Amino acid sequence: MTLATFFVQCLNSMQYGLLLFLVASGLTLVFGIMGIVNLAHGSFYMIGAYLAYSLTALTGNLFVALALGLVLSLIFGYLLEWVFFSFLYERDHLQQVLMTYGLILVIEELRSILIGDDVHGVAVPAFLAGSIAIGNDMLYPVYRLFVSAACVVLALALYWLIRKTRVGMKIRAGASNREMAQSLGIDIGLLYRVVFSLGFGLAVMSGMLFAPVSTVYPGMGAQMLIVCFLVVVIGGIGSITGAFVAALLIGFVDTFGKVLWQEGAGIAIYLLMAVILLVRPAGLLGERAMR
Amino acid sequence: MTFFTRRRAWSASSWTLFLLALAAAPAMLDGGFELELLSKVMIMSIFAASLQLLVGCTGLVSLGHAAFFGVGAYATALVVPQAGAANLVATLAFAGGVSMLFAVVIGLLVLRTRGIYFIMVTLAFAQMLYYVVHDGKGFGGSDGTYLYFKPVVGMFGKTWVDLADGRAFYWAVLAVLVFTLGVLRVVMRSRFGHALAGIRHNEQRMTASGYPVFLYKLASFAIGGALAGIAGSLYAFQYGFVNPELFSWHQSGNVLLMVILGGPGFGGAIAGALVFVLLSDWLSELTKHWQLIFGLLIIVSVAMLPLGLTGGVAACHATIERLCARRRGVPAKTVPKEERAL
Amino acid sequence: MIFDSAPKFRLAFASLVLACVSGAAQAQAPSAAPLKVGVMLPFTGTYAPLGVAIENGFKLYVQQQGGRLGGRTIDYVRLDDESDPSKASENASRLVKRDHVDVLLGTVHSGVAMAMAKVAKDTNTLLIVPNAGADNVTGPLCAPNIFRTSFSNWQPAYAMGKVVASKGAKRVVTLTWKYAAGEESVRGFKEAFEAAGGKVIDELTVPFPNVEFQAQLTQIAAAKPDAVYVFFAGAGAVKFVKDYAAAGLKDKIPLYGAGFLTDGTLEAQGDAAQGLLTTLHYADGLTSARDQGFRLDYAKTYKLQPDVYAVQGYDAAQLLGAGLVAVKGDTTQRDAMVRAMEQAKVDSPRGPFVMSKAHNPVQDIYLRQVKGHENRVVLVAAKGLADPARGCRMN
Amino acid sequence: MTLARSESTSLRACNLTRRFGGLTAVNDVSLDVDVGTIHSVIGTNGAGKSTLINLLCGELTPTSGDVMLNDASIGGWSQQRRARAGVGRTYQRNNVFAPLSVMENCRLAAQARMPRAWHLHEAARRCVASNELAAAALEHTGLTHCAMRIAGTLSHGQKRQLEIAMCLAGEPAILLLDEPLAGMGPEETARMLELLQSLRAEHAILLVEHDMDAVFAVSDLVTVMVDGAVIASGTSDEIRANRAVQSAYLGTADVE
Repeated sequence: MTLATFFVQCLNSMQYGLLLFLVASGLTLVFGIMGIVNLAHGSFYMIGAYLAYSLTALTGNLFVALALGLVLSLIFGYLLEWVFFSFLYERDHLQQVLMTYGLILVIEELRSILIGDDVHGVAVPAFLAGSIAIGNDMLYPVYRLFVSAACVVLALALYWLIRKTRVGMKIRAGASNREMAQSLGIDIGLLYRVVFSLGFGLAVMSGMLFAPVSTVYPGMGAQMLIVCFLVVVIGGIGSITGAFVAALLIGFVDTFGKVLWQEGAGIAIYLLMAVILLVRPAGLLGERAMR
Repeated sequence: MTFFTRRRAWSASSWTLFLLALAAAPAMLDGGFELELLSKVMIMSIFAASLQLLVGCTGLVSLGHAAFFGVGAYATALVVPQAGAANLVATLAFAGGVSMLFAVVIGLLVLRTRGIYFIMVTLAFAQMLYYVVHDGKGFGGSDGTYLYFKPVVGMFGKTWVDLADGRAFYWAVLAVLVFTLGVLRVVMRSRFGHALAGIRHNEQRMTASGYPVFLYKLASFAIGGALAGIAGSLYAFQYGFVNPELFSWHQSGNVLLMVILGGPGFGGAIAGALVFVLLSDWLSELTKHWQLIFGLLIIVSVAMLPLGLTGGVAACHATIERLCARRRGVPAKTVPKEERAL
Repeated sequence: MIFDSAPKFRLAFASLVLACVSGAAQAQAPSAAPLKVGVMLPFTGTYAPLGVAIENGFKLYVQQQGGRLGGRTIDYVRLDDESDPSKASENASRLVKRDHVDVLLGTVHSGVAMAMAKVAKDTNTLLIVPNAGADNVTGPLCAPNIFRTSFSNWQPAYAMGKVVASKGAKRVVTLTWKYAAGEESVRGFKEAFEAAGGKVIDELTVPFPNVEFQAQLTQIAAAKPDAVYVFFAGAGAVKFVKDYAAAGLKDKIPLYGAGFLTDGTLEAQGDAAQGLLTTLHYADGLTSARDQGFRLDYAKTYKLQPDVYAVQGYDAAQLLGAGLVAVKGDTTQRDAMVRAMEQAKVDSPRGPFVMSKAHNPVQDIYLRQVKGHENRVVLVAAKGLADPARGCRMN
Repeated sequence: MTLARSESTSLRACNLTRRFGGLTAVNDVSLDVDVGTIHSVIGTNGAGKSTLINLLCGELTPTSGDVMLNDASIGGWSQQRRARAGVGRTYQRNNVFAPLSVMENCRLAAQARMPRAWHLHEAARRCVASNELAAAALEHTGLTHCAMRIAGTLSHGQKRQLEIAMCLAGEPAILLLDEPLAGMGPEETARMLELLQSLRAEHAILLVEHDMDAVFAVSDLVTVMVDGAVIASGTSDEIRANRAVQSAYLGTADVE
């Protein structure tokens, strides 16, 4: 592998990792703060992709679609939490698994009824459609770089939100101790609703952002879900930073796995997880595996 | 006290009735398909019961249990002779052993985690095995591979029963189901089993009392894995076809569904398996969007029956009893706490 | 010589019989119970559109025959296989053992088809595979009661191997998902291409159904081969074609593929697919009257443009018809029926084809080029190409 | 594994320190508990008493320092190993198997140290030895009459007793009792104190408690902790007299 190729591969790893982070961040947020295991997260990602498809078809512009989608998703997430999740916190994880599993089936079927089972492409907005030369034998699509940039921005925004704002303070309080937060006069119900719709929004956003690259197809959520789980497991429950590191790590392992060890490319990331479990059961930045 | 003895007597008799009904089923069912469906129900019951040992008895919510089902199936597919029938008992033992081995190795890793974490990690390991058989050499690849002959029951090369006949196979499966339930019952009434219950209710206390909790969990995981492997082996024999999809996380999800919907106890697991298989069978005939209905059913049942089917039944039973009791002016019996706690 | 003429003679005879029977059939039909066809196809999930097309094609032919094949009306028992191999065995045996279908039709997904073949073997039910290309089905698993009216993965790939070699490419990189269909396809391509003096310098794979191709694209760009051969379908096909173009490789390194790369995916692929060359046993712009007639009827009946899948379904019905006609709809004469089907010369919209010894079409493979939303035929890449049917121990 | 209860049985904390991130919960604490004595540890909430117990029984690992059992270092032992070696504990908050019967609670505790734990063929209910131990423990704590009740349905006081019973069922040589009197009424308290007295002879008891009168009534030794550190240690009278203690602790005792 020449140096140039190596760098391009690193670039590939980065931008794949960044996307993973964006999808997984919503998941780890909901995990860490609400202690809810949400199998439907992948489906949320799919919803995003299909939103991007139908909204761009409607409005003709991806960015209008993005804006619209963000608003929609926040509202929808808020309602979703209210209808399906609000009574799950006291229940044990089994019930949550069951509920979210049911959600997957419902969402998948609704998708097939409303939009159908065809594969769709989403057009890249004109001014991002180009590609720039990297090295001398390969072009790199601008839009992918744009997505990566967007991921970084969103990551920073998330960090700022959680570390620097009042909402973030409350969120962290709620995460560390529910009773304590309540005694501080935080409306935990509302907080959870907000956090959930935030997580939902992140999933949908990532789905929409990546739709032009990933194409839109049935069952696209399931794959994503499992990789997201890996991100969370490796990163450590509820640790956004951990998720970030883990996502990039997986990005690299996956990309170079495909290049250097084709036979095992499929299992490379799982082996990574196994190793992490061996040395750090709580994940890279997780304090404890208990939750 | 009388309550418990009465309950035990009641459950014992109902178990016997249930098993007898299963044994008699071939006489009533003519079509080969119904019989196949019923043996599938029993195979899934074994599978679900093996998961119940983890979820219901030890408090380990595994979302990767299909891994061991698949291992059992593939172990069988790879070990049976290409020409000629395999010995059922030997093959089952082998499949169970291999699955147990996998369960121990995987358990050593996944049992280092808890709760949500455990759920995700088990899922990931199942997925890993999916890729191993899907991409690995000598597993028949993505299209799967065949078993050409149904097994026989016999010893020293002598054939006693040839299971090529649908009914014979059905009864063989029933026998294995009974065996499984027997094993699980023995395990659960042993000190080991009680310790598992203790771990489920209060791991901290068990550690404080001096139990090597990790070992106990690992043992439970291994037994569960072995039984799941046996179920997988039976599945492979019944359909003569194995495919990587056996490892897919939908399988894991479905069996967990059976367990949770069914409710506490191995009876719950079986009830869950029965309802799941028949319901999905029936719904899928009804409409091509059956999964929508199914999903909604799941959601509703979570909202309505936190104790699962048997729990729901028990609850109704209790309410009725209470009402009758009130009419009679006798203090009502409530469902004992054991049943509440899953 | 005799061996040559025998089929022709039998064929003539068969068509004669057809002529008489079709009349007689009408008379005797009411007495004859309807023929049960178990249609086991994907009606949900990614493959749903394929399943629908196949079913439509099949029904179209039956309809054209006045709703009867060999004098028997057809009863369809539909079943959605969900492209899920873990349910396939049960579903297939449901059709055979509960619904007692006379014929199994299906399916798209190779894994599911394997399960169906197993059931068909065990119960000696007639099975017609209208799509799944797994080489095995007409290879090691071949059986007198199993027919295929579509293709084997080997066929289009082999044809493409010759084409790419003829275009003077010497060093080629192949890329596919790491699963049976892809590997079979690549094997077929390699066989022809290297026989013609080319060299496959690298066989890249991506874990199935992973659709993140950047790593491989980078490798391809670095390797600078003369050409790239890929096997992808559905979402993977759409995404790969777009990524390949976006990476600026489309104009640098010519991309070739088995036809599914650009079948039913053009709307989603957009400009990225324009000009791509693929090989398949069907193409747009075939000038034969047969094809045009078929397309017209199909469009009229279903308000849809037919595709290769519709053709495969249509031909499945034709093949079955040939068999039924020969035995006057009496399916108990299985051997005679099978013989007739083996001898049948199916007048397919794709162009006439006959059955190989292993019951796979011996057919022309077209080289097609993407123009707009069509795969226009360029030339016949391989005339009367027969699958080698390796491992088939039939007759 | 099991440890014969000899006169010399003793548990010693040597300069135990435990930090959680910033704060030091237990700071260089040394004390010993010997058979035949009740050694009480008192201190304000958050003084690190429970943490100390967790360090002694092995639920937490110390940041530094060691634990000695009969002059043998057990600092590196896991909790269950220490438990099987005779270190028993109770919890500040009731920590019983709520859905199980009282008897079953104790049998589980007793069973922990039975040999042949892996003999699956024999039913737990028929395990004579553990049944006897459990029965004895119930007898000792006066819970025999409600052996068959579901633990969750017991009164608070009874649960506290069950805590002790479960601890005893494991035949520990050393008892680490975390506020056994918490939330008990006067007569329950009295009964509990009797129980402690009766246990003194055979066990080494470390008692963490808030109830001053109770502590001074039963303790042979009293150690006072403030902010994780020991500020005084001695007999009840010495502690009563100790200025530092009065200012630092007793003054604020009534507040909680």
